[in-house]
Amino acid sequence: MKDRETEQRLRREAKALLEQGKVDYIIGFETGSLKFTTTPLITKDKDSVDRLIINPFIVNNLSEYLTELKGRVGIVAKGCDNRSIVSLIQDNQVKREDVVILGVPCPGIIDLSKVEGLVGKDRDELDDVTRDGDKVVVTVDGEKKEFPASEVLFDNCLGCEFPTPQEYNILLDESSSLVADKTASRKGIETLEGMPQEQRWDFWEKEFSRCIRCYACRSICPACFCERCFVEESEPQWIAPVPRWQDNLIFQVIRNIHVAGRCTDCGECERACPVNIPLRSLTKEMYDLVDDLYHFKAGMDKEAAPLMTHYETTDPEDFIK
Amino acid sequence: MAIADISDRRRYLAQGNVYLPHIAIIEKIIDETPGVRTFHFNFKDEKLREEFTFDSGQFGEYSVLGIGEAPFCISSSPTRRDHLEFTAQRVGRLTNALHRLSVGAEIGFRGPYGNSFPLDFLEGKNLVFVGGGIALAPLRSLIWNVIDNRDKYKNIDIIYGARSPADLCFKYDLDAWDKDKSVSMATTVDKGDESWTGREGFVPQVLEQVAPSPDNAVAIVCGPPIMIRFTFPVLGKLGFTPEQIITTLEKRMKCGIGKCGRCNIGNLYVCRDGPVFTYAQIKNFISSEY
Amino acid sequence: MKQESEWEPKLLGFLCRWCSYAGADLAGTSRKKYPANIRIIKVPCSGRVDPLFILKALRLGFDGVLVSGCYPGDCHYQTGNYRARRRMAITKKFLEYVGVDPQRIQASWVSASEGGKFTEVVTEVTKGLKEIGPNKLFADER
Amino acid sequence: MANKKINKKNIAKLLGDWSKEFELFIPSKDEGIAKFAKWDGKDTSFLDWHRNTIVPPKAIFFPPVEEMFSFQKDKQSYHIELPSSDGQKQLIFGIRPYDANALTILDKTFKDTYEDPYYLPKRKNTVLVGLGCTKPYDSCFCTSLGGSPTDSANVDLMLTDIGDEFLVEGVTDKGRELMSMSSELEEATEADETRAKETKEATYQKVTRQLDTKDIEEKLLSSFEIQDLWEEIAAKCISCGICTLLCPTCYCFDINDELIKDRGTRFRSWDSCSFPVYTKMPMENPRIEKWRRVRNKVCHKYEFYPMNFDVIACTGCGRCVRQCPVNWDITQTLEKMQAKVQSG
Repeated sequence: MKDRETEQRLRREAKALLEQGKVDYIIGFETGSLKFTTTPLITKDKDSVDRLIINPFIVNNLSEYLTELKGRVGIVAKGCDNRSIVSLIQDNQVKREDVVILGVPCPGIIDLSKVEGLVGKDRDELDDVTRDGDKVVVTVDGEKKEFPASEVLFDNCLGCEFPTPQEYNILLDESSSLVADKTASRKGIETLEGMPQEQRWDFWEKEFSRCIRCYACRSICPACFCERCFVEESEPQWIAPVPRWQDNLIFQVIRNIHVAGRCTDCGECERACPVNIPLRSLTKEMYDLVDDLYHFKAGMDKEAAPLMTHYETTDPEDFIK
Repeated sequence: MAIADISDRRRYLAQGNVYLPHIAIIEKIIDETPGVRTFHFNFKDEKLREEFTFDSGQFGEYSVLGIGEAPFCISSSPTRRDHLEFTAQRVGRLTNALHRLSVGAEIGFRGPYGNSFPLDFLEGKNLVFVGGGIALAPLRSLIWNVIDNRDKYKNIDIIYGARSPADLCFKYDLDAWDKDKSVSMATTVDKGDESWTGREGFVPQVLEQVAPSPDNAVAIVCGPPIMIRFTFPVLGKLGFTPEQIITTLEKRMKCGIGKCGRCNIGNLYVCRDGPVFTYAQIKNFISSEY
Repeated sequence: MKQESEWEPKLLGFLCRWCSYAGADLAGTSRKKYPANIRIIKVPCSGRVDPLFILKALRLGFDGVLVSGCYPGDCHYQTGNYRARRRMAITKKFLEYVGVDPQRIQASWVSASEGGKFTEVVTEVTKGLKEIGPNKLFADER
Repeated sequence: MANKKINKKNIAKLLGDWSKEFELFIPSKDEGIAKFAKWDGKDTSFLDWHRNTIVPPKAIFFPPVEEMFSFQKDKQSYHIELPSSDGQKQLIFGIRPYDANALTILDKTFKDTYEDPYYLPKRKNTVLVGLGCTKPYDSCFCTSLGGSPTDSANVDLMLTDIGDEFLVEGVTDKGRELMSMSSELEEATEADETRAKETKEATYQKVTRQLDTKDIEEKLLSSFEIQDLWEEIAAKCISCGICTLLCPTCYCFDINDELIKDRGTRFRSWDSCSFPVYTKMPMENPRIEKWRRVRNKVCHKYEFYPMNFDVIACTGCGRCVRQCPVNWDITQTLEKMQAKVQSG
């Protein structure tokens, strides 16, 4: 119900922005072509803003599109997306005055794969999935089943620190409360950390043997904004163009180093991966690592220097001989 | 119009596996410009050396084994067959490796691939060759071919240009054609230097000045995409119909045999259906895909 | 096949030309003995070292990588070594998490006058690499 | 030969009989990823979960990475060696009709002008045992492309779910030979045939997604230069390779060498027209803009392929729709294009 009100307000605001010429584009979500899915809506047309929606499935991090659109953009942003936008501003990829941020306080997004796992049915076989506060109600074959939200939200949502956008032009709703489950959010990492070193490497060998080099992780990541990626360099050729696990793993390690301090743990890389490589067990580790080492959280302050271009004389160096 | 038929291309179905290169040996290397070299080569296998034939306009896939493979046209003429030639500009991983080779080195060669210039169609016609930079390579194969069968063709006009005098390729050919009374030659550079006494100006402009007649003529154009884009309208203005304009195109290629996908212009694959096309064949797609 | 005892680790050193490379030079001219296991690449600054270089070295079979630069505050380019410090920190820690023994990725500050320290660092790092054995990380069968 | 049937409980025995002669592939899950994998001699769990695999069966004939040849450099000379092929006969069990159809479409490219020496021998050595679909996804649209979820046109042997059993139809000689290789098959009754017919009709109706493919080639041709349309269509595409790499009819590949000391290998590996580098030349890139790449992808499937081979290079399997992380939907795209062309 609350979503419906937010949605109405969003449509009004978006329409006004376009009508008043304050923005050239609106980026938001509309109903997708498959059951429960939503899809990005990128439009210049003031009539199509009536297709904008807010619901528990608005998963994409829309800031991905900011660097390729010319002109001013009104963009729907959840907490993590909002930080990605700020991070792009820090990196001079986007100008603050060119974006009108329509902030959506986010109570966490429903991970349909988890729902599928819990009820043993594919998403298109479900009658309905609704969010009701701390619960998610799934209707299958006419029968309602209730699950705690913490069981069906995306792992990264469970670890979300800032569900409500901090940097916005319009906040479409009051702040959202968390359904935090930090332990669940770090489950994959904890399991890995419990393994001996060699076993961890073996784990990643196995995972990256499946990689088909679709580069969806890179394509969907707002922090991967380079026009030309190191993997496509041929002189020197850093990464073998033949998709072997070794080079797939190097690619992903370097990608993580490149997005260190830019990654907001939006989880899009892992969600996009068509072969289920647990990429968030890498990105979240890096996210926590830079927080531990440098008390840096990506996209918190648009005036802050990007993590890796900056230094403190007091940075830890206990590892240096 | 008689662009060579697809069945022609099956002639050299290499020993069963089309992807296997033949080993060839570099016999001579000529520095054309600071970044462009012509390689003379011959097959290691003597039987193949005897039996190998090709037509002007066809290309091969050349390997530096361990580095990779890339397509280049065979730039020598089938009428001069003691060796084969190709010309490569140093622009990437493979061409860097090629340029590091010296005489005696082995390379891989697959081919010849693609169709060729339609000699039957050209016979008895006035020929206008328009070339730019390194793209004289495929034209040169045909130019020597027609010069070696001079009585079959009418007038021959060659308009060739490069960015600067230092960028002119095949200077030995340009000199020879200049001296050949049966050929009329216009060489131009975008910008000359102190010692340059010849023409200045872009190829399409020079073409407009030379203004060859379209009567019983065919224009054969090859150059960088930017030159091609500006040359077609000039030819149109001079009265050449799309059927009277022939070009040979270059695209990124991997397989060379119409499978790997990347060299398409619309439904045509440059490697399989070309590289020689009439403007009529490609005009629907060329404006936005080339 | 080589006996395990004959195996000698291969260490790749990226040395800043202003400090550590000069330090290595000094170690040589003052006839200090350091293990011949190190192959040295001179870089303009420790800040030049891209984490990719480290991964690539391990991928090509080096058993360890040492990045060595000027002490904090001494960088010829003012801040290069500070940036290197952050990069090395996250590279080393992150790779440890992924499953690379941290001994394989080493960093040091060695000034132009520290021929002795350079000798010590290389000796110590080489010793560590001998203990952990050959780098088989990228081998198809380990 | 008359149709037969097999009880689902006896599938493992049937597979066992066939595996004496063939290397057997079945739908299998590796870390949750459904693909065709070698049968381990007992697993039939796909009977419970199999709707469609994420990785299409083209991967068996045209693997993500494939050695083309290896070579040894000896002083200045090269010795080239082809990978050894055991010529092992293969059987794919449980292939869906639209994926089998996709192989028929792929054959055309790999046979065209020059026969592909890697794909075709494997294809020749393989028998396809189709398994009719009973539960199409909401992303499926095979019926719009002349297929049906239970179509037997492109397989050797076809199985149709009739409850506790499968009806087994021999389609080709190879398929009928398979039937004679196992004693697990029983004669099908008239009632079985009727049930199979009912399943086929019912499943056909379950495919709800529709795409009008009438005159689509011509419409695409006339939409080719409408840049606004293609920009709008491409807007949300992120240029990843999922839809193409996982497409059962996409065949683009890259060729690369690897060299370790004096020993090298040439590989081919899946490539995608979604990637900007796919067409990148040193000085130019004809499809650097996203909308051009999206246009090429769509036109290749629905315009260029039909121009070359008289068949649309899409079987409506819906993988591209289902796996796309931004829900870019080819059926919606084509609808939008058709609407635009019709409105002038």
